Amino acid sequence: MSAPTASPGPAELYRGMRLIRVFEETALCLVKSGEIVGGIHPYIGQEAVAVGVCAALRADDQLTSTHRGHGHVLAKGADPGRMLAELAGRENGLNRGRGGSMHAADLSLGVLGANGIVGAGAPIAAGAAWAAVRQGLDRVVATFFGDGALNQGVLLESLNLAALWRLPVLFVCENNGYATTLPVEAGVAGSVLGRAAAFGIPAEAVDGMDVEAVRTATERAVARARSGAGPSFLECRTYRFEGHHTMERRVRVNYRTAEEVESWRRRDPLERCDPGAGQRAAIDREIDQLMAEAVEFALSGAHPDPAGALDHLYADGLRPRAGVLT
Amino acid sequence: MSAPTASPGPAELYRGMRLIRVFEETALCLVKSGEIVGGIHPYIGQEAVAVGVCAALRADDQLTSTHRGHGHVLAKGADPGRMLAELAGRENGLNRGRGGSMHAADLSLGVLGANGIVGAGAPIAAGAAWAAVRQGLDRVVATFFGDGALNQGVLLESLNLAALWRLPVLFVCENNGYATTLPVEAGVAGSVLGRAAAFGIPAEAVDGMDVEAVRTATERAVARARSGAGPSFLECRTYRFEGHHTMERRVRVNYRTAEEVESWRRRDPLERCDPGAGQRAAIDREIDQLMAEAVEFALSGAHPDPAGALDHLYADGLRPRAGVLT
Amino acid sequence: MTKLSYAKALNRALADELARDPAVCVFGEDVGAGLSGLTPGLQARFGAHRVVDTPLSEQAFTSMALGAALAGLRPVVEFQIPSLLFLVFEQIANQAHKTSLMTGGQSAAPVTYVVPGSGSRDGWAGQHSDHPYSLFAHVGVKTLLPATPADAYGLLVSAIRDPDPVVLFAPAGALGVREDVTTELVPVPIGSARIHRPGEDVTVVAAGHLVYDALAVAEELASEISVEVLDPRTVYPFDWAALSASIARTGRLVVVDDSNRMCGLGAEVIAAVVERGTPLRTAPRRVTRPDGAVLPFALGLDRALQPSREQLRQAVRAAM
Amino acid sequence: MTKLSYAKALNRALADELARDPAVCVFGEDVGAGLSGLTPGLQARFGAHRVVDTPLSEQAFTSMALGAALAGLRPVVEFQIPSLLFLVFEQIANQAHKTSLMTGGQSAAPVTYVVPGSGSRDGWAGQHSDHPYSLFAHVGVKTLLPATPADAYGLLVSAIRDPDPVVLFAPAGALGVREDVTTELVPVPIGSARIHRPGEDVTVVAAGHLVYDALAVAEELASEISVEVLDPRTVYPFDWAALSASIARTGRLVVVDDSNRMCGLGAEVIAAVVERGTPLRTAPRRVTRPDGAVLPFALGLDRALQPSREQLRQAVRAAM
Ligand SMILES: Cc1ncc(C[n+]2csc(CCOP(=O)(O)OP(=O)(O)O)c2C)c(N)n1
Ligand SMILES: Cc1ncc(C[n+]2csc(CCOP(=O)(O)OP(=O)(O)O)c2C)c(N)n1
Ligand SMILES: [Mg+2]
Ligand SMILES: [Mg+2]
Repeated sequence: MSAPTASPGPAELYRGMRLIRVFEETALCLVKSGEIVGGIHPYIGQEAVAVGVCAALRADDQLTSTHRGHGHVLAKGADPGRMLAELAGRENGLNRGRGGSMHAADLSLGVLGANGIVGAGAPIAAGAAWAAVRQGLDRVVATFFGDGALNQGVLLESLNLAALWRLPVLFVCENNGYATTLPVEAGVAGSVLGRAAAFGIPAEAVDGMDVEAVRTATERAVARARSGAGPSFLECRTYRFEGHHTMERRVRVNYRTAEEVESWRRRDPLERCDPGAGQRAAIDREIDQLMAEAVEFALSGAHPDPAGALDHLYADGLRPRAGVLT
Repeated sequence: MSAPTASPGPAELYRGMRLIRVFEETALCLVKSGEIVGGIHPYIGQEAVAVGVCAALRADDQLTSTHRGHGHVLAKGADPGRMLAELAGRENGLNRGRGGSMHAADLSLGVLGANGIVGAGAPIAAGAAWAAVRQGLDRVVATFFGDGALNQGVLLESLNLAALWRLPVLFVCENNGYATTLPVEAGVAGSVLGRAAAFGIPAEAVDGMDVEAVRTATERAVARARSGAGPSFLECRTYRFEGHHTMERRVRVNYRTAEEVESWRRRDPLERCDPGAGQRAAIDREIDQLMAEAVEFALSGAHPDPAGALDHLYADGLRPRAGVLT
Repeated sequence: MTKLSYAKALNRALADELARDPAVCVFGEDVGAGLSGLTPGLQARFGAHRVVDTPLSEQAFTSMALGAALAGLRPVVEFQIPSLLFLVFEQIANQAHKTSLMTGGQSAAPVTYVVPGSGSRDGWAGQHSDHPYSLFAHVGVKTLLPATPADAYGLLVSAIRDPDPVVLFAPAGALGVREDVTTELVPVPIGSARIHRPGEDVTVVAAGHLVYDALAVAEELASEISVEVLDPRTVYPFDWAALSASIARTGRLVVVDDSNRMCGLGAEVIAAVVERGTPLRTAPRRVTRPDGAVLPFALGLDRALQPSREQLRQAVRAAM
Repeated sequence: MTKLSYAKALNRALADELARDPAVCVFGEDVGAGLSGLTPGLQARFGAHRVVDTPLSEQAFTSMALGAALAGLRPVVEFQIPSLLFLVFEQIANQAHKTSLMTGGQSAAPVTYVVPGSGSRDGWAGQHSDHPYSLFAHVGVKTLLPATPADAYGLLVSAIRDPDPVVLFAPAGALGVREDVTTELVPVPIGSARIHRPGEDVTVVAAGHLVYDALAVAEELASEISVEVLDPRTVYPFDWAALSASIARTGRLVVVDDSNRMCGLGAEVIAAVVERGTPLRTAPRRVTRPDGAVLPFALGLDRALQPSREQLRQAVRAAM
């Protein structure tokens, strides 16, 4: 079992958020330029959640992520170059270009996978946590999901099983106020916290724009899980500064007012985090450099050979029949 | 809209329970004799729930039922002869012998159907309730389900939607302590009531062995639903006196102690209901007579002609290809 | 002359039915905003009580549609992703589909399920690129796969009016197609195929967006081979009579099918023809996705697993 | 000489694997009590932490099994009813099946899903009588359908050891079969067929409980027609080589298949043979459930929709 990591200081927290921010801005450019096909669900605005949560995790802890998952994967330590290469569909991507934005995974870091189906990661996390207990590990598994996922049956079932079996799961609800265009009040009857509490899971709301607050709350939850006391639930109140998906730039929607977006932008988690005297500019430069290298790495990666399109379909190497007689 | 029915008195309540009891005892005999193929999930012990709830419903109210559904269907007014014929797979059965024990329906009475899949009736009830509102009817839809169903995602999703949209649904949880062999405490984290309350649904526990108590609680819930105030949730604490399914008589299981069964049998809802001076014997005789006729009706029914095996597969009369070239 | 896009045709069909029949209503995510292209403008026109924005509770609202249908309404349920049909397979295949038979004909379940954007969409990767029409055909749910704007209109109208559950797949690869609509838009009967191009040498069965590939290949090969392009339009029930008639003319059969190969529509078309002993001049062929295909994200890989024109061309040549 | 029942063979396979490999564990409803016949005695022997009684949350525990598999375990998930696979279609087809490819081979998903009692069970009616193996074959999940106790043992062992998701259907019609087990019980490789009875005139492909019907018909017809009975054992991946070899001998093909006709295994077997241009002396035939079949409750109706010996006999005769 790995030793508990020393808790990261404000500079590291800022650095983590800055990396995600610049990564996402870079990805947005690459979507525009066509290097990333299909678009992304940008994480911009929610950086404090991923970074705060992962700062309280150990290297051998695990997580499951979502359609809006870049932040989680990076915060758990994924290489930005390989991550970007994945988004660009290159052979040197995390998933060899087979997964893309919604399926980025790095099993070596405990990132069990993002997911294209809302709510689907929660039971996978619960299962990994169940396995950890059986294996005698004191590992914790975090599962990220949005406010929209709270209405998925499988997630509710997972809350029940995790509570019943006292699994070391950390349920991280990123309440950004909307499921695509649906306001949370139009989706969630009762309250977010009350829903988790009903299963007997300690539930706490935290300012999702404050990385320290998220980290601290997570630490409590992690300690609880590691001690064998079972799951916890964090509602991180946050906001996405961008549209639901890059596609949204092309359609007219007006489910949020300009004022609302503006008021949340004023609470930018990066602005509110003080990395320490004089550090901000240095970190920003460092990240810019890092991302420049990441772009270079990603875009110089080879496009996968179409002959390998069925690689890994079966883990035992079974080669299925092609779509035509061969 | 039909006029509110006069509230049935104790004799009628007793009569309703007695009908179910004798119906189920008869069905058990017919399972043994092979007239009913495949067995049943007996409702014996839970009669006060079906009868108490249905006593508070109007003729034009609707319900969805479960695998353990005979009581609900009878309490809503189904003809015991046609119901028994259905169980015996006869053409004169409620569903022309196409449904059987787990799928008995009588749309003319608002019985939208029993269901072989646990939890599956709840969203159907919610949908019917939604339709009623849109159609300007003040109809209420009750949905029965067991404690086990509380862990089905789709039921939890349905609680949310019903609450969110204030649907006139009455969620009737028949907590009989077990989902097959699983004790409710091993299945439900938190509490039954707390789970419903979390969605903002008023939830109340009621003695499910006391038909008057069930009826009274239901009347409150129905009044609320009819007034447009939305769904309610009743936890009826009850017990099944028989095994989960008649099959259980053939396998060795010991998830319940003899003492436990005995202690609940002492709370027999039929014993605890006083139909009024001297009425009991008269009603019992009447029911025996009724059931004798029902058996006669059922067993004299024709077995469906195999040539009609695909009847009603499509409501537009489409005749699918047979399983062999014709 | 009006140019009507496929997406707009669906939108118009739904609008017309909402206007015609007060029992029609719509459930789905972001249908108010009309994000998937099926519903723009409809909530504003018909109200949020008939065009209902739902939370992410696909299982519950799919079965709510069934409950509403039992109560006399005609709900249309929209899914943003084809694989969401996996999530509600229970609700469609085990509940709605079985209602009529199991109740002995007491109830019907007139629910229409629509996926605007089925099959691969560039860059949407493994969980957003399924084309599971053969699954629904297998269980026996009426399954529509229109190729053209006029057929999209006509089949959606028929689906909504049909007393049974119907799944309509609107392939992503066809959503942008535009068509001159000179004649009036009319309902298209469920279960009737259409010959897009008559030919004498070989029948190519193609549905959905693959119709365009079949037509392109037919055109390319026109000087050597006379290709008939038959579009079933309805995957289930299939128009076997039209297929027999076509093969009686051509004596050769190629199917192009965006399903996985194993137990897909392509297999059925071939089996249904040969089991009758229909004389064929050459072995029938199919062009499909591979067995068990999961579409990888990278575009070149994704394309490699979809039926291609090149494959179809070769199959047609091989069938000669 | 020991008589081993099919159900007991499954139970023994699971016990042996639990004993052999500490990573093996079991999730399911009432598995402690062993109600479905797969798990009797196992919880007492291996503990409630390895043989886990679950609440009725099929979706969650099916994906929990995936999560546990990603973490190194080898879960077996039991379902009491075949149609519960509809309820978890998302979790199997869209999550477990896609994991390996979508992660670029970083992860495997060694989960085994078992339905002890698939297909029709007398009197269990419409929602408990499905036999959806063709659905899983279509999406590409490894799909096993053993007919005999020894194969049930051997295939369940192989499924558990396999690095991919595998669905095993144990047909209700075979659960009671007993077999003399004289030789040692061994793993049976996934994807290898078995000839139960050699013959010269016609190949009958039959899987699961239908193997017994095929053998009975073969025996009945023995004086007129020499029937070879080929049991694929694995529906997907299918042993095409064994089928080709058989047909090379017999030149005739009949498939009996408990799927619905449309896009079922029967269609695939026929299509796969004829698309190769394999010379057949007569048209291939299939005996299946009807299109879109829902099994009605009354026994006579239920039986009328299942492939019968009489139908098979006629099909074999017609193929001569
Ligand atoms: C089960 C499911 N339903 C619908 C979708 C389509 N979809 C993708 S993201 C999304 C909204 C999710 O909202 P939320 O969970 O709040 O996450 P957020 O996008 O706000 O981060 C929807 C409807 C999906 N991917 N999965
Ligand atoms: C979704 C689903 N899972 C499993 C089953 C098999 N099954 C039938 S009844 C039952 C137990 C149901 O328990 P509960 O809801 O408490 O109802 P009760 O039988 O006690 O009336 C189970 C597991 C099923 N029919 N549906
Ligand atoms: Mg959100
Ligand atoms: Mg119960």
